[in-house]
Amino acid sequence: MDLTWSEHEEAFRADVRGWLEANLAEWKAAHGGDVPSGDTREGFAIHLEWERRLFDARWAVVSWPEQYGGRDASLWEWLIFEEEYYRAGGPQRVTQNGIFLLAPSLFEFANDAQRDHVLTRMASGEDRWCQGWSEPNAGSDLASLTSKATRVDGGWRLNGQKTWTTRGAFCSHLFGLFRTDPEAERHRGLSYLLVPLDLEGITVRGFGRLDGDEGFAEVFFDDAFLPDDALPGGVVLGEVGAGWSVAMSTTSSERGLTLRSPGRFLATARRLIEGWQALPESERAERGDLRHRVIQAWMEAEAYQLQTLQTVTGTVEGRPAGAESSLVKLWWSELDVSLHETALDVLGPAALLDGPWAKGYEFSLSGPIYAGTNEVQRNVVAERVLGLPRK
Amino acid sequence: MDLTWSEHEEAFRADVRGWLEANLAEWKAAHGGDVPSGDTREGFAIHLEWERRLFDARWAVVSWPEQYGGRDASLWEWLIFEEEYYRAGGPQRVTQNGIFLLAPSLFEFANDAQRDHVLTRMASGEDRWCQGWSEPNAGSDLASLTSKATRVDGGWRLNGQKTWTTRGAFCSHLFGLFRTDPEAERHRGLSYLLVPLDLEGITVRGFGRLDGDEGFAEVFFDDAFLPDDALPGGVVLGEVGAGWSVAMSTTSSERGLTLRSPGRFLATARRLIEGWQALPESERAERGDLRHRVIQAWMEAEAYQLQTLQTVTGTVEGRPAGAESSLVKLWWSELDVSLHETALDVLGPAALLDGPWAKGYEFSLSGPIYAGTNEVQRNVVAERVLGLPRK
Amino acid sequence: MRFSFTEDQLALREAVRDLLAKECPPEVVRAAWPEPDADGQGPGAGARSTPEQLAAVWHHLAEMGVLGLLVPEAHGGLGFDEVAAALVLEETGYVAVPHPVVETVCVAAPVLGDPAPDRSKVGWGEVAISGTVLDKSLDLRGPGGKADEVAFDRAALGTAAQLIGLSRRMLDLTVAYVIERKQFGVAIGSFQAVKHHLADARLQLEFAAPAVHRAAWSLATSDPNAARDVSMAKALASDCAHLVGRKALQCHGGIGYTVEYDLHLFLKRAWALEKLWGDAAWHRDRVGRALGV
Amino acid sequence: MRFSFTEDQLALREAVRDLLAKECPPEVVRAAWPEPDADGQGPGAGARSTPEQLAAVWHHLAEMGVLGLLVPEAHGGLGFDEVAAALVLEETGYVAVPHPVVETVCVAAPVLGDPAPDRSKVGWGEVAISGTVLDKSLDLRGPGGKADEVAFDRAALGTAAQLIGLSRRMLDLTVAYVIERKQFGVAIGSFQAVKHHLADARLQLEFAAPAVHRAAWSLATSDPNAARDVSMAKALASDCAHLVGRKALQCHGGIGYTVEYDLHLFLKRAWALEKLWGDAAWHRDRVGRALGV
Repeated sequence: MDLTWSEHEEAFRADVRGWLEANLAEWKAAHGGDVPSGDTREGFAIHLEWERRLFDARWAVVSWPEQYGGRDASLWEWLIFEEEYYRAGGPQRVTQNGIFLLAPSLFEFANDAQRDHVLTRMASGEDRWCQGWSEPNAGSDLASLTSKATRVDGGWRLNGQKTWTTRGAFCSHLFGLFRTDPEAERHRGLSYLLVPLDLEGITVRGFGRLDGDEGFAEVFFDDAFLPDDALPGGVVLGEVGAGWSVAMSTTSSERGLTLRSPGRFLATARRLIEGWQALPESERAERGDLRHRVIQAWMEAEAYQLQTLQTVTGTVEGRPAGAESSLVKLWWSELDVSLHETALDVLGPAALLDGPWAKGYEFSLSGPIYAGTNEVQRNVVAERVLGLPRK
Repeated sequence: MDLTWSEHEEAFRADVRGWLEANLAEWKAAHGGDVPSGDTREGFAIHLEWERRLFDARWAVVSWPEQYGGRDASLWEWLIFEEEYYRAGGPQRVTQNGIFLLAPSLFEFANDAQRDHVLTRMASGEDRWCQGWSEPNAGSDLASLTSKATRVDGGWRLNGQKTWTTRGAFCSHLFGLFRTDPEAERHRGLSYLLVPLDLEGITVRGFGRLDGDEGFAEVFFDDAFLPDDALPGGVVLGEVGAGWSVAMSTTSSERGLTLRSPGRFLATARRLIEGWQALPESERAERGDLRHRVIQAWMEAEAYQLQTLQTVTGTVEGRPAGAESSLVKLWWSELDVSLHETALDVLGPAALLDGPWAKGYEFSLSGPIYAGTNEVQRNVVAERVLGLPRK
Repeated sequence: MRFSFTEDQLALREAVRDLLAKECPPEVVRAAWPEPDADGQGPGAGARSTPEQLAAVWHHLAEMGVLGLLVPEAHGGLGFDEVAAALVLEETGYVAVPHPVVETVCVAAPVLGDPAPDRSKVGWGEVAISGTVLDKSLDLRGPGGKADEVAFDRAALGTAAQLIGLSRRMLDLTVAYVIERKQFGVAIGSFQAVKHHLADARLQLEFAAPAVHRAAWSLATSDPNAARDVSMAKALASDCAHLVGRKALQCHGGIGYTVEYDLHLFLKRAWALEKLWGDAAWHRDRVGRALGV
Repeated sequence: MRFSFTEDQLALREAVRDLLAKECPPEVVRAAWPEPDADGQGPGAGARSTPEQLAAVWHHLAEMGVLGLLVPEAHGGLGFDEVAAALVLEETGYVAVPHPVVETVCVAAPVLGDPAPDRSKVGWGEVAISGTVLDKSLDLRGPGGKADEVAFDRAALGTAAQLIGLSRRMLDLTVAYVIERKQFGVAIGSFQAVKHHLADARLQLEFAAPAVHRAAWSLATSDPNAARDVSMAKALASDCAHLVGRKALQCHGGIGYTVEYDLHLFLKRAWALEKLWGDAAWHRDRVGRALGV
């Protein structure tokens, strides 16, 4: 066991920190200090500028190969990057659905032409990818989706509707599952397609989220023609009909580390502690119940960090985690809610009406719902980790 | 709305309190002050003396008709009695399974001869009744029980095994369900039988509970012959084959008020508060989290009292509660655990090793299990109170 | 001992319930939110009624006398007590009336309608017409405000009653949704996890509501424990609404997370009321002081 | 960065695990409880081994060198560090070794085996043979005891490790039971409520265990945050064991509530260890002080 970072890793950390110090304040200042949420039309554009700045300095996708704009960083370095990024107060990553959800599938299943075309443009923000999983009648039950892609001469004819596509109204491309074999049921007969959103017959309608931002979109496919050569290397990722297994490799990264690194929660916990410390002494003395909740929230964020270090050690040494990723999703999503609930109780009624904690709270409540509800995750833990009977 | 007690009720309260003051200390003193648990052989006998004392003063079964040793007390008076009884620190009622579980069914289903014979002897402790519901393979799933009663000339032939019969090793009679129609399945073909335990072929084996007391028994029926005239009025309660509905009327009272009146929890909450107040000032200042738990536990006990008053008003005015009794069982059983957990945290490690709170804690943990597990109760609430689909 | 309501109280509640069912559907609540932006976005997006319909709710309540419900008949009110007020305010919570009902019914009207000469310079009826005016003229919000203690307790009680109503509404919405919504080929309400979430919600409601009704009685009879009882009611009702809201959102899944669906109208109101006039911890602390804990 | 164990540490754990699986089944744990009374009743009732088998566990651990695991090789110990100790103590927790292992391994042996002349009057090996003697000769239990801070932290760490082992055992027992036990015609482990109880238990274990391992590393390397890290470990491990115990008992139903079944042997040990060497609240408070909260 060695819980210290190497000199090389410390140097990497210093680089990240230095760059963020030099650039973050500047970018914020350039936009009047108070940047709107990246889930609004206006804020999305400003955040894309930030993504471009990250990309130009090769901080956008540190763990990717250099040829696609990355640094070939190790998992350890990626964790360090995340920790520094959120500690410095770095903004949300509006490109994350492409980077964290589509890219792992591209690395695993794409042909060279697809990789060469898509990855760099995604990392730079030139193309903006949103995900097309859910449909109005297929949320937790993803296998029941009905959007169709019918094979026609030179391409596919798309019909159906996707929903809950995060930031879909601001994106240029969609990746998602379509039923290519109408005879096959549930997990079979699905294909993973890469779809430019500017095709004729595709309508994107943004709609409001609990926190008021236009963070979601519905995407309607009305006999839209998707040509095979809409993208170099073709529009099907993996084999036709093998969409489910391609997608599952993606949702498994979604649940795991990449979507919510421990650095985010450590930063939030640190801000919670600062909020507590800012209370007048007299008030702190009266709220002993709250003090214990603040400490507990910090410990849970720290425990997430430690469990991650243990898991990453296993991955590096060739012991990959399986269904345990469901435990990770349960932990961070419930931790995020309790960090924000505690903060709102610390800050009192005024904080509820406005400000980052209120917004963060509303967003945190989506954690136990998306990427597989926590009810589904608990089933997975019981059945696949503990071995209880499926029924 | 009128949340005050009438003069008549206040007088009743004064009577109860006066009698308890005059008798309780005396009975305790007569047994060296420290009476062993009524769930041990020795303690059971001492508690029976107390029951006899209650009976002689007509306090054993206040809500029963006078002819069986009661006072025809109203539901309100019964609540007052319970409140005073537990406030004064009255001991556990070792006859309660008969009084609270069998008696309501007797009042509803028995013939006069059965009532005349059984009720008074039960109230005085002359006969001690235990319940024979559960079997090794029929706990939450009561309808799956297999103990048989076969009709023979002049009586029934009993075979099978009951278990979890509280204080069964010290009792003289058992009431319970037996399968009288071997062809019928599940809820059908069961009969509710009244069984003296001294019959040939019946073996009672006491066994230990988590808290170390011999509180449970297994009862084995090995071709035991139960004559029709073993009790005046016969040994079948209600119709042959109608045992399920007779039993259900009993388990519904088990879940509801009679088993755990609010007075018990109010008394426990008051003792918890005294425990907190006895801590040194400096320690109280450090344990603000615990202070809030103490207050919360008191509020929940008080809320139980208030919900009871509202329910009893409804009952008195002819609006009986239905499946809501499951909510009551959930509330008191989880409240009881949290009262005791909080007390153990207040009192520190020493309290855990011995003393009434440790014993009470162990007992409280059976609350969410017996009389229908809380998982089953939550199903009942969802399906019968909220109307969710059974499946 | 009789822990239930009089015919008069129940009749008043029925009348208010019928009125609000008709006049205050979710579209009216949404009309109190900011208008959507040019792209049709923002928290007020979705089906919304006109500003006139929004204003009408207030006028109907004023006409029915509900706003002066606690003012003695001799001074132009209905002369009901806090028990009736709690029943009525629960109904206003159920539909999330987007007007300062508690501030008016519990605080301003009784204070202004009080016959003591120095307080009755303004007729309560005049003020009750416009909640906005009232809200600015009196700084009564939150513990430590300037209202006298009874007014504060009445407001905390009224807020607790609204939280009970909001909890009932969120639970009703959710029950209807989980019966309707199918996943994996069955109604999601048939999953045990969903059942247990909603049973937990119902459980908290079952035991918080009587505490609110008792606090109303304690205030109405000037019981020496009234402040303690109000605090217990507000603490339990706040925690109840918080839990019910969490369960409701979780059982809805994604749709509950959108502004076009109605749930958020009730959820956000509950979040605000949870903390107003003292949050659960503040009131628990006050109960503790009353108990010597 | 490498958050896992050396071959040596894992080999030691395997050896201890194998030994205890063989020498310390539940019957041996029960043998440490008081004898049943004349009616065969009492908490020690059930299948129990002889006093000799009970004593043998201690001697085997002593022979293997486990009791002197933290003592330098130069002084007759195995010369391992706290990381190895945490792994081994987790195993002793898993089988609920009914001897004062933590007190010996973490406190007495290192103190007595320390080369400083004033402390080494007694050889640690001599003391380690009898836990009872040790227990009485040193008053080290609980916060505020007389041990120096490192000894206290080592004991808290060792207790946390045992609680992790106990949690694993209670979870394993329960998983096996709910797969076996049938009600309503199916294994009760197929009910979603049972699944979610046990998923919750597994969740707490997943995140408490690394905190214990990290605290061991911090002590082994005399990290300036060692005291904070130990407190975090003990707080999380105590709460974990408490929750796992509750879930285990609930999922067992009635049988878990009897002394003849094994669950209570682990449950009661967990209850005791939860509170020893500082309970969760005490340690959370210490973490808070370290954080300036």
